Amino acid sequence: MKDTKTNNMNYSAAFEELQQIVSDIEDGEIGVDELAEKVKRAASLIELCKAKLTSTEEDVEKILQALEGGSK
Amino acid sequence: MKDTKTNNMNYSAAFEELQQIVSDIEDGEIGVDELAEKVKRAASLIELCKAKLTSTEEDVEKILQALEGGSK
Amino acid sequence: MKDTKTNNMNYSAAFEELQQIVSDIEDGEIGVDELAEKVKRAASLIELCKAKLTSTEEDVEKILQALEGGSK
Amino acid sequence: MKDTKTNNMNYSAAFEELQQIVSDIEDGEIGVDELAEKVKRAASLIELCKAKLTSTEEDVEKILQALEGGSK
Amino acid sequence: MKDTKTNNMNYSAAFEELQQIVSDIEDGEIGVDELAEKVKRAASLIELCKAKLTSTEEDVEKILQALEGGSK
Amino acid sequence: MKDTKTNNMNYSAAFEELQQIVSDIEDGEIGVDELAEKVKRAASLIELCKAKLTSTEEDVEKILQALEGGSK
Amino acid sequence: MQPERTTYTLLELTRSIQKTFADRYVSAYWIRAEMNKLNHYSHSGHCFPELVEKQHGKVVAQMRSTLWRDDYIRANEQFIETLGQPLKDGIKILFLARVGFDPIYGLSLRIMDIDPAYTLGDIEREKQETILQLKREGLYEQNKSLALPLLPKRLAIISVETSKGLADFLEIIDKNPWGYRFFYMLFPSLLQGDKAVDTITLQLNRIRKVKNHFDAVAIIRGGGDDIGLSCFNNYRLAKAIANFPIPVLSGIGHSTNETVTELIAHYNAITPTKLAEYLIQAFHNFSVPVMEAQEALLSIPSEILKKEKERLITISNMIGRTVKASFIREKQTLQNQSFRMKREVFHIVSRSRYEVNQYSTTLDVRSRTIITSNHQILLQTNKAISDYCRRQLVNTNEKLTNMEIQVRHLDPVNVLKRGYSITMQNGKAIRDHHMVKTGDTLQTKLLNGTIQSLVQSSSNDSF
Repeated sequence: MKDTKTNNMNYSAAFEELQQIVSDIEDGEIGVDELAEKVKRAASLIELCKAKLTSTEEDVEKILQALEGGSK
Repeated sequence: MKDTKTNNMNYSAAFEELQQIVSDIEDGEIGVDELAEKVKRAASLIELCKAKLTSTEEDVEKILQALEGGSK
Repeated sequence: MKDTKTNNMNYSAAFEELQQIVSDIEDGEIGVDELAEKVKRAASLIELCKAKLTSTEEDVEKILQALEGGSK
Repeated sequence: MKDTKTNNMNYSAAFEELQQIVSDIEDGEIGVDELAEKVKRAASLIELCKAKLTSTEEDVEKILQALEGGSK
Repeated sequence: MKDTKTNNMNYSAAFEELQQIVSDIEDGEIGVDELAEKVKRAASLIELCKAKLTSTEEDVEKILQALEGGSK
Repeated sequence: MKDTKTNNMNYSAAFEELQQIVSDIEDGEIGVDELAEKVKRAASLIELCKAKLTSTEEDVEKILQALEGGSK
Repeated sequence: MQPERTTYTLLELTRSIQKTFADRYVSAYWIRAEMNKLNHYSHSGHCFPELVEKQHGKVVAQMRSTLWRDDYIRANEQFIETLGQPLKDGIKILFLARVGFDPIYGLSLRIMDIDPAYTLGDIEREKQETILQLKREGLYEQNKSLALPLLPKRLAIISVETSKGLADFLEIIDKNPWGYRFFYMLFPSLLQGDKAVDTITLQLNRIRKVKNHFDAVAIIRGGGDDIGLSCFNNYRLAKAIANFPIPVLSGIGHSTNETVTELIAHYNAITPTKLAEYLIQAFHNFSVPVMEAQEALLSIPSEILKKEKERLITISNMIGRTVKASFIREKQTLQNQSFRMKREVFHIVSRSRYEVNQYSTTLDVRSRTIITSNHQILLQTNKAISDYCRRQLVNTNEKLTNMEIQVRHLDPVNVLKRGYSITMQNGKAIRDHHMVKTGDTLQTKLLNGTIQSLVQSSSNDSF
């Protein structure tokens, strides 16, 4: 479900676009014709955000563990 | 009952035309001579919309299920 | 009682002529001699309209039933 | 985990930067994208501070032992 | 461990500076960067004070012995 | 242990100075820096005072001469 | 002619005077007078005091008197006992006397007794006058106001060389066990009687010359008899002492009230011994603080140094402790930063994740809603089309039916069926009676068939 367009996107840009899409959908500004496309895009943004979050979490975890391990 | 004219139509154009037909019929602006023809057209538009909607539904459903599955 | 002149007439033209005849008769502008002729013409127009209406009714009903049936 | 940028830094500068980073993170001024980078930087500052502390501690210990030894 | 800066210092100035250093360290007014330097300084002040005390003690002892001897 | 400064000193001034020094020492107003000097001074003042108690410098002859000289 | 004279012998006269005195002055009288001269004859032991009374400095009465040896001895003893001094010239006395006249010795007063209390009062008055005078001159406190040196060790002694008082005094100051050394010089002088004033004054003048060699003058007189102390009340002597440039100390042993000299002296000891002790005490007062100072000096500096060493050790220990505490504190702070950062990072991540999930949920719900609502709308549209269509067909059908009925009504056959007929003239339907004249031929069309008829008349009768 990865989209090539999201490859170089950062979290905040992805999150912003996601917000815009969800807000557009909520406001009824997206018709049936675009809906599937938009949902697809949103889903891929969500995937991206989640992946970024997970990777950040892991990175931080690793860094801090190294730090704590080094301080013993 | 498919009409060739609807082949390339999108949901919103079809729905718009449909609404126009409904409104015309409601206003009695369609005589007996055209009525059968118009109803036929409306029916084919409805079919089209339904088909589009169903396909969108399936797509969205698939995407969302994939998303939910991925987020577990 | 079929009149050749009505063969290619549509419903709305027929109904219009019919209205004209009735109005003319009512206005008494038609002599006794013509009267029978006019009445005869009116009867034939009514026949035509009835036939058209019935055919349209049948067509529409068919379409609508197909539509309603399809939407179930 | 050492960072070249910290090589010539003194403790107070390092600690100050560390505090700034922690405070920025706490104030929500750092987005997910920068987070890992900032944490990495903070970790390297903490390493530096710890190293400085340890080295200072050793120096001080030496001085104090010399003093105690001299006072006997 | 003697510091050239202490050469011409008197006891009370040295002791006062010593107290100031201890108080500064206690109040956390001395950063880690300066700490070793300050402790070194304190150590050299302590040495100075000890030396001054010892010398004073000897001087006083000599004077008083002469006094006692003279008063017998 | 005689000090030139005390030689011509009036013994009452010496007595007063001695008491002042002792009082200062007792009150802790004399620091380590001055202590030896002050003790030295006090010792020499004590010597002076003691000498004054047990010695006399007057000469009867001289007085008699003065008397005769004055009576001429 | 000379009258008969009565003549008397001198004896007769003197006897008569004697008798008259004896008759007139039968008892002894207490008389106040000034004893100008005592006129004591040491050989016989009798006295012949010369008595006067003065007013404003002038003698207004004068008389000789006798004081027999026994009376004199008794009165003198009483005097010494009461006043501390013997009968002498120039004192005021109250005496008991008999007035007598002797043919040979003439008028005389025989003093039988002298009341020393009266004279005492008089002496006291004189003493008070001296004090008052000194006070008036501002000299009373003069000598006292001088500063006695801390060590009054150089003494000019005014005394009698052989006096026991002096010996007592010197015994103490010379042989004190503390080794205090005094320097003194004797300026011998009489210390009682009338000549004392002059000799003391003389010696004071001598001492004045060499006053720089001395710290104080000591007037020393041994105890024993109190005779002749009134000289110390003498104004001149008192003034000389008061004015003296160095302190005058007195050690005059006696049992009576203090003399003026003693009152104005810088210090008065009741005996020479006491004066010596006073001086020794002055040395003590100097020596004790010096010895105490020495003791303090021997103990306190080492205490100060000991305390200072302790202080130094304390502060030295404190540095170690403080530095270690500061390291612990610093490490804790670092740890805290690390903890805070960790906590906050995971907080941010989890919050972000929550937000993303929220959007995911919203996306889900909303997109399904859109689809559902579109389904709904399509259904409604479907229904609307059906409804509207059927209604229109029904309407059209109705209209057509109405039209058919209307046409049927208009068909003339239907009128003729109900018995109506159409009257025509030349094929035209007659609607007005004016259209026909009598005699016209009219055709009447019936449902079945036609009738030919002639018009007889027409009127405008109507239905």
